[in-house]
Amino acid sequence: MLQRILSNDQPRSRVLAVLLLAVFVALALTPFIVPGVKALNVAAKILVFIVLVASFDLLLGYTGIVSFAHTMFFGIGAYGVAIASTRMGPGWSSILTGLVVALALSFVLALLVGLFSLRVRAIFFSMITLAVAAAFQTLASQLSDLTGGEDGLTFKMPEILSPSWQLFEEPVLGVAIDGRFVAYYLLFVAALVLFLAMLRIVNSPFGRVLQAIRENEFRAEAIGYRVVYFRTMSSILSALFATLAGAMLAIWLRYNGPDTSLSFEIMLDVLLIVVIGGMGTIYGAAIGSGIFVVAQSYLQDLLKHGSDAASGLPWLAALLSPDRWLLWLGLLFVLSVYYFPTGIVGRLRAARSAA
Amino acid sequence: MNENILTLAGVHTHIGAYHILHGVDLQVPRGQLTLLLGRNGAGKTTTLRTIMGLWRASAGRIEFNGRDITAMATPQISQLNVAYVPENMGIFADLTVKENMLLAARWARNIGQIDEARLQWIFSLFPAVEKFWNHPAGKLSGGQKQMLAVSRAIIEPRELLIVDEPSKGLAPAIINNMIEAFAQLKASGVTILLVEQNINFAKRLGDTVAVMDNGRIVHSGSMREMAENEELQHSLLGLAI
Amino acid sequence: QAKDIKIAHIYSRTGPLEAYGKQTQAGLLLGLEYATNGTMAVNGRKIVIIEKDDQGKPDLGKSLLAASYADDKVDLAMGPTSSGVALAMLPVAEEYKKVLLVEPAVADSITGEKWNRYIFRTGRSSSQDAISNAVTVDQPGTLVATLAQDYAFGRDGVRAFKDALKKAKVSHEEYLPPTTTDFTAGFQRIVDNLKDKPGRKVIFVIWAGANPPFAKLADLDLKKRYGIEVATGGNILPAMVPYNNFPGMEGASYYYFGFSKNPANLWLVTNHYSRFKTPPDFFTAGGFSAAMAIVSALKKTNGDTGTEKLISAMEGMSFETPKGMMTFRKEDHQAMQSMYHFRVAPGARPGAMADLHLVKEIKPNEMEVPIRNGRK
Amino acid sequence: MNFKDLDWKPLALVPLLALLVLPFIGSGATWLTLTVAGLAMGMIIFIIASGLTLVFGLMDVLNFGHGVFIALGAFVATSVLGSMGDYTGSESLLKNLLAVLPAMVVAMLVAGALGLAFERFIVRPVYGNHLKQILITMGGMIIGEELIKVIWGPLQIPLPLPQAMRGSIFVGDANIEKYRIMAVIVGLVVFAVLWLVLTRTKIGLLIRAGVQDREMVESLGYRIKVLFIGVFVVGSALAGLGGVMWGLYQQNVIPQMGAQVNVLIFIVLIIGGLGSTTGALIGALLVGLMANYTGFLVPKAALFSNIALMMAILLWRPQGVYALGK
Amino acid sequence: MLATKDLTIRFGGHVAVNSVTCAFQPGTLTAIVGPNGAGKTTYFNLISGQLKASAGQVTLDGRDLSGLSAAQRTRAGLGRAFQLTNLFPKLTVLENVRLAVQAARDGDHRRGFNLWSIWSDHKQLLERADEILETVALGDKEDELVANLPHGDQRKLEVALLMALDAQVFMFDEPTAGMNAAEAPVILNLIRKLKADASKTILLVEHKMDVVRELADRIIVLHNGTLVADGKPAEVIASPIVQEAYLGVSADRTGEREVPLPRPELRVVNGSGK
Ligand SMILES: Nc1ncnc2c1ncn2[C@@H]1O[C@H](COP(=O)(O)OP(=O)(O)OP(=O)(O)O)[C@@H](O)[C@H]1O
Ligand SMILES: Nc1ncnc2c1ncn2[C@@H]1O[C@H](COP(=O)(O)OP(=O)(O)OP(=O)(O)O)[C@@H](O)[C@H]1O
Ligand SMILES: [Mg+2]
Ligand SMILES: [Mg+2]
Repeated sequence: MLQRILSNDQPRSRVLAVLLLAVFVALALTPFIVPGVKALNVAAKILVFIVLVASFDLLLGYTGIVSFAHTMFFGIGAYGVAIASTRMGPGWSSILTGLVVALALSFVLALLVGLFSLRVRAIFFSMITLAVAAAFQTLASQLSDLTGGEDGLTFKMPEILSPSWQLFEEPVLGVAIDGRFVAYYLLFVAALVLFLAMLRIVNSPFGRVLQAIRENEFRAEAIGYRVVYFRTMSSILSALFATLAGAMLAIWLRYNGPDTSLSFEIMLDVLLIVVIGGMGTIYGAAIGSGIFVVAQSYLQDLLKHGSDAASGLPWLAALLSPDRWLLWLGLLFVLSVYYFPTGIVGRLRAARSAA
Repeated sequence: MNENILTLAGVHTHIGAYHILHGVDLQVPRGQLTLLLGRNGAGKTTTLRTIMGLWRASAGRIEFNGRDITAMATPQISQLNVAYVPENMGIFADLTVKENMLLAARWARNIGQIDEARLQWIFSLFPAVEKFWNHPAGKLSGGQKQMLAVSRAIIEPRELLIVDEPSKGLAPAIINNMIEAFAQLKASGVTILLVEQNINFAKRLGDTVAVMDNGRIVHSGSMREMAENEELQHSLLGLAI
Repeated sequence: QAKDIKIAHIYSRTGPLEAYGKQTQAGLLLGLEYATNGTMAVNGRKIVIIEKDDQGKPDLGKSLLAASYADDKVDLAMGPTSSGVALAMLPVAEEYKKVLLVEPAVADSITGEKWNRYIFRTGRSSSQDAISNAVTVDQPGTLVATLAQDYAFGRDGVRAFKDALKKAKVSHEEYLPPTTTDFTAGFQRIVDNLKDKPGRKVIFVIWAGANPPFAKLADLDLKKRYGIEVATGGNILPAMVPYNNFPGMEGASYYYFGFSKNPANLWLVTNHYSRFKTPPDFFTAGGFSAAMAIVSALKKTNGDTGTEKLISAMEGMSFETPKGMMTFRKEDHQAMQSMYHFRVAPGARPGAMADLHLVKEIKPNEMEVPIRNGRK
Repeated sequence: MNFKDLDWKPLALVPLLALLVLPFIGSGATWLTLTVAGLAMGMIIFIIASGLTLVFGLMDVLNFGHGVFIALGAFVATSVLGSMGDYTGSESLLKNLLAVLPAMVVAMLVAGALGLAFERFIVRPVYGNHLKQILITMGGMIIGEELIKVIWGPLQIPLPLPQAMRGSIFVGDANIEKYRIMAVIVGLVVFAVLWLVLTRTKIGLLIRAGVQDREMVESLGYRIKVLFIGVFVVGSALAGLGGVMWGLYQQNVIPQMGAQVNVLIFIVLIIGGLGSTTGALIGALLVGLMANYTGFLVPKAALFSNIALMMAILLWRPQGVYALGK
Repeated sequence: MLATKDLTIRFGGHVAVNSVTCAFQPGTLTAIVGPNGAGKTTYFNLISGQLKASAGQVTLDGRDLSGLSAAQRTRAGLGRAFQLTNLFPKLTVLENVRLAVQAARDGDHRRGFNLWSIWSDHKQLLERADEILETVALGDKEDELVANLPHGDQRKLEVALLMALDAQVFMFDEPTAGMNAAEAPVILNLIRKLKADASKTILLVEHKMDVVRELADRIIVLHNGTLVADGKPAEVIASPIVQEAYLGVSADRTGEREVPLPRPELRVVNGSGK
């Protein structure tokens, strides 16, 4: 049964299995085990990132396409919900409408981008997507009547997802069963279902062909697979999943703006998580997102302790200053390439096969 | 001077976690053509790459002209006057044939500085090299690439020539030319270490033979001895030559 | 021992506006020190500042504010640096029913259509900026061409500026991409529009960010060639260095350390010099003012931090700042304040620090700042 | 190369574009101003992109950290020029140059030295792997930018042009900034040197070969490692030079300035075709002109002019205007 | 029946395959020989669709394949192995073959839409892949990464992929190049077995004349892109053009090769040579 749910793609490493289970349990119980708004926000962000990163892994890890336009689809999903909720007022029908329109738009754009990718060589394609993503972000801030421009959109969700909604007057197990609580579990279920769906896709014959194309496009074509078709399908699928992740983000934040869902920074975070987690494993998305988002969210706090402790050494304190958190993030980029060339998942699996 | 230009003593090579060479002992006599034989996967290519410093020997010692080159970097080894034709030919596909040749001529800054006579000699051996002089090397046919790979190795005089399966994909006429080329080179004092599967080719050229299996040299001796002893052939190579 | 008064200050410690945010924080601390006479306490309750870094990201600002109210249990919050972050934060104050003192985000809509009753602002609004700037060029017979960045901030600024002009006429609006580095085309369009027209001709520049067009404008020598002048608003000191290319240029500014002579400002300038070796800047003054507003309000409530108490204390409250007296207008909680009409010193040297002379202090009652939150 | 082989079409693009827009602009003086400014801007862009033609174009290293060297060059220039107030403030061009030239040299040295460390610790482990290059150089970029903030502070720093380089030359109604003339001269020098080195020596060939098959180049006896370090250092130094030019052009510098031009210079290289200096020059000139023309004719479109240009060029030649090999 | 009509391709001015008209019957093995660069591989590329012909047609059982892509031609029944090894290097040996088996299936399988029945089918695919690997004597290397295989084994795998495609036409491009004389028979035996199946058309490019002599039912000779000879092996091999241009045994051969290595003794640069 479990095997079926996991699409026959077992973790293949005991440590990995334990880690995955830990991420799963932690996310499932966050509202009960870690109190506070911040923790819940971090957990929700992890859920969104799991879906987003896994969708990117489909493209990068399995198909070997390096695209920087992935946040574009993420943004489309977020804007879809945001714009619909702003224009039509809060409600499930707005969310649904926004989602459908966003999915349709993503589909068309992914198709176009996917087709263009066949004309130019891979590295050029990456650079083009970089430019396209930048252009799309500019466009989003230019169309301020629709998107709220740089300032973005703040909007409301259906009653049951709003903080003001309360099921019981009294907290249950010390947790208030309010709109945030409901929204969190909505996200949790969505993330779980989408994650398993992607796991299924990559383990299907379709996914295997993607891997083949990644390895040797020419030969894949020669044994009878139409590379155009598979590439485009993979672009579209990954775009659609990213769009869904965007919608999850908007539902959770009740806010969206160009910085929040379209920025290059998010794209980099996603890239980094894929690599830290392990490319072409999908599981890497879960582990990587968990570790990275937690690290990123608490890095400044951690540095504060560090720089306080190092206050005797001014230069060290300056480097450890929370204001220089990016420095340490940058270092993380570098070190992850050094020490996790195959990602955490790859590492753990290799450790097992060597043992 | 030492009579073996190249000696390997107890060379072990690991590739990642795999232990490929298990103590190779090999002597390459100066001025002769030494043939390295063995089945697929025996470790011939790995031996050549280890000599060239492309894999590091994890144990053992490699000497060239009496000098320890075990830990030397590839360019240094090459600069000791060694030429190498790798198994995969190592053609620079984006460069033209001419540019490929120019790079192989280490001391020439432009084509004009390459020894004209030597170039003509190569053209006569491998007409395709001349014919496709200004074409991107990646567009050559399989056999033409092989010719280019060998041409690069002989564009300048070298003391030791290490060649990994040069005859694969070549038409019989060209193989004849190549045999002749190696013969001429040998006559000029060049030492050649050759891995070859084409037994006819091998038979016509070899002075000494070493046979590898499972990362070890299991036999070495003169070509004549091998050619005369059918039993030996069967036991080592699984066939008669 | 009374409970501490906890105040969250959420601002850009890092990110593109890092430099601004740090000024605010420095000003806030100085201001608290000044307003409490160095005790850092009101009515025996110690004031504790909890700093948070929004990195200039609206979503992050939003969750930091929520966490401050809910997890850190702060009594009120202050910030942020960027308008986008501020707009995302506004509903959170309403959800948690706690005061948010906005400083220095400028967007009109913060005290306009996006406003709610928990929002106060000590910082100036875009309108206040625009109106005071309009005063400096608004003469009959003057033709104005505006030059602004092509995004919400630029377009809003131009709109407010145009609304505020009574006598002068706008003959051309030029919007350039926010990241423009080559201004040739934009200048050319403006010059083509203005050069053959009669009367006084002014290019009014609204430009935020790192690459202002002043040096390039100066290279064109427009005054000599076509009699075209340049005018613009104030900015932080390093950003005003290029103003020196235009000795005699006029405009209006939110703050310049030499302009006001009240005790608060004198204290601020002196102490800032002695501690940081530089004069206080734009956002330092802002942070300082916010601190004084907070302390005044707490004094009024006798240290009671109940939200409703604070709101009723602050509505209509007047308080001292380095810029003189400010008053939170009842309707939209915007602090009414003076602005300064300045002129670049005639002998200003390119490359040196900005050297501004005060032409006139524009008092709050000389500016008709519209109320835009529909609460008349 | 004989004339028949010369691929002249890309060379014609620049004048073609300029002539094409003339009727739309109408006024000759305006057209002249826009065109000269655009070409000069193209030259400045070429200078900042020139380092990347080596690092990305030839060595195939997708160096997202290239911008850091540009920013570093500019910041070094603020320090050097800041200490030479006498020279920069002088009305004499010679004295100004005596300040700017050392600034350029020091900026190139510092950027080159950083390039050496960058090659060793950031780039070397990832030759041949674009994805990892993106990640690790991005990390390098972030670190570099933060270190600049640690050293020079997060504030913008003014970098005023020396006195004699300010202002414009007026030709009738058209105007040409003096600084742009200087940029053209520097740009031409950089171009000439690069072009000569890459076409008259084996270095260009060796790098290209090394990218395709590093082992083979080593087997031929070349110390590719040293060569790659050298080229990377030169590329970084050129970026430092570009930073000085760019900083002086903007007259102020911020730590993010490198990141801001990153996409632009990648676009220039893609238009030009990887590895071709001439291509990069054409790409830079086209970008410079296009920005001015669209900025004048349809300002809204200026935001997207680079991308549109790149797409159009790639539809015409998917490898860029001049592609080496492939 | 596979046939080409006036098949031509030009690269710039160079005509690599020049108006080749030829038909290949099921149940026969046709060897294609010719000097290096004669156009043999290019001819294969034109048939299998890797290259688009400048002129002429390829037909299979009367159906014109000219407009089809390489993938479509493979599905129409043209199987092709490559001269230069061309595999999926980072996948295992087994996975390589399994992909080919999967490609040979119809419908959803090939398009990969089958998300739900992956286990039972997977097993079938794997079993078939296993079988094929046994026939090329790679059964014991199933789990190795292809990148780590020695050259000879990669050649075997190349052939295994072709077998897995279950095609109607088999095109082998020097299948035994670089293979040990003791191991080559594995491949040759496979080809022999295929030959026994009268419904298969086999094309073989090979430079080893002993192999050609033994296996071929018919030989065609390409020279400078042109079909210059076609017939029974013995006749063709004996023909002057093959003897001269290909085997290089003509009388005037020595005349052509007059340039000896120029004064070799003087030219060996010593040591690190400067
Ligand atoms: N990069 C590598 N990683 C792991 N194992 C390798 C690698 N390269 C070669 N091997 C293994 O090393 C062994 C020897 O290979 P090598 O290429 O030296 O054989 P060979 O004698 O040259 O064979 P062939 O005649 O087929 O070329 C083989 O078993 C091969 O699987
Ligand atoms: N894409 C291409 N562009 C230009 N020329 C090409 C291209 N492909 C092949 N050629 C040329 O066409 C000719 C035929 O090449 P082909 O590979 O068909 O030869 P071949 O008969 O298979 O030779 P070999 O026996 O060496 O494999 C060669 O001269 C080659 O240089
Ligand atoms: Mg080998
Ligand atoms: Mg061939």
